[in-house]
Amino acid sequence: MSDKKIKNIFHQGPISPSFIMESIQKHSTKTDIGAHNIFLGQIRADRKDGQEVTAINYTAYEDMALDKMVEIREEIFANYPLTCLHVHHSLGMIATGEICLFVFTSAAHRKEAIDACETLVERIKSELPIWGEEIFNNGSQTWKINK
Amino acid sequence: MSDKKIKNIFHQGPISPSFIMESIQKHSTKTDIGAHNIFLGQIRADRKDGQEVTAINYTAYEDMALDKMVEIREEIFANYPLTCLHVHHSLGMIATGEICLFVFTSAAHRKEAIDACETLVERIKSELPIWGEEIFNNGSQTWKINK
Amino acid sequence: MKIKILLFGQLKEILNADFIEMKDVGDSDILMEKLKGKFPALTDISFRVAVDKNLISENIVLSESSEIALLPPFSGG
Amino acid sequence: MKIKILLFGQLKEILNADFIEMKDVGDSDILMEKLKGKFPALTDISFRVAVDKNLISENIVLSESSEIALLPPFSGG
Repeated sequence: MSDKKIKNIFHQGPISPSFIMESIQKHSTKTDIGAHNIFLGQIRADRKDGQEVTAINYTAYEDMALDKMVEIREEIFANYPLTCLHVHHSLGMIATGEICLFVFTSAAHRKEAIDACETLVERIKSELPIWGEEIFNNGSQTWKINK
Repeated sequence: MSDKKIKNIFHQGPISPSFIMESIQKHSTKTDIGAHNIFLGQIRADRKDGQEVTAINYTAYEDMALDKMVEIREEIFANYPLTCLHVHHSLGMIATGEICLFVFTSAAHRKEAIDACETLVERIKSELPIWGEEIFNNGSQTWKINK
Repeated sequence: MKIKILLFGQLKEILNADFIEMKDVGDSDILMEKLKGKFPALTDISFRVAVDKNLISENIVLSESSEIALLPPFSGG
Repeated sequence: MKIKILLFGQLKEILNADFIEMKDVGDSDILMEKLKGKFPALTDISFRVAVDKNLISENIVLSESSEIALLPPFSGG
């Protein structure tokens, strides 16, 4: 199931609900699928020192991230019997309430889809060279740190 | 966050990708959300004795299922700091490739959304009085049993 | 006293009805005994009993206003 | 020998550049020493070094064709 060609995971701007809809729709022909799991990251209006986050500006070391993603994809397919998996991450300015991460796993049975998706999300957050800069309503900025 | 009014979780027919899209879209105004997790059940073209499943016909003891769902919803909100949760289950004939279950959890942080969604899916499968009858391409039928 | 018993899933098929009625069933143990006497097919299938939309795990007194249902193993989702 | 070093995230801001160039850095230990000498701000920030798109965990020989990058803690997703 794994393929070695490098898929671009990066999207300029937010990931739209209609893009997600189309992605779900495309799977209706794959009738060996019984379960999908989808994780979505949404920009949260965090407050710090009386200021509120209005957007996150994402940048990445794209070449390295795509190489790493090939490795992660292969390891996930080796560890979980998935039908397919898809990862999309935003670049650029993403406003609060918009979606910046879309991780989608599909399998015959629920446990594999759910576990693979959770593992993928953790690995994306800890291993891909992507940086988010939080933009506050007074114009100040801080570099986000993943927990 | 929990509310005691009984929400109908049942949909006649399959759950459409556009319904899922609209549900995601509605959450863009809730800027305290940082993570969504979505589980989708899709009808699988299982093979048994040389025959292939073409649809599952779902029926339910609806009154009891909705009562039970109120209880499950309250317990999930008590155990996980969620912003919201939504459950939709199909009734009637759902063809292979179509979606019959849509479980949607949202929280400030990913772990809560992911864990709550998995717990919800397990409880829906084991505790709600819903029955699926698999329809095969030769017209034969068998009652599905959840693993 | 006549009691109405709702049927679901495979039980509808087996008994070829949406519900059945039974007389003189004062509690759920008596109900089960009479059901299996009247419908031997029920001895071969696994099911649980709900009274007023709750699964019962021990004997319970029944009245004409009780909502009784026979539930085969669930298979939603 | 002159080596190009890509900068990302907060390091672009701190050094006010997308990349820097360093001379006479035969291996990654020498690179780190020279970097921190030239840019004292780098001693205050946590970052890792990637060579040819792999994070390094020990000293590694560098050449002019090496793709070197300084990576602050990741915060994607």
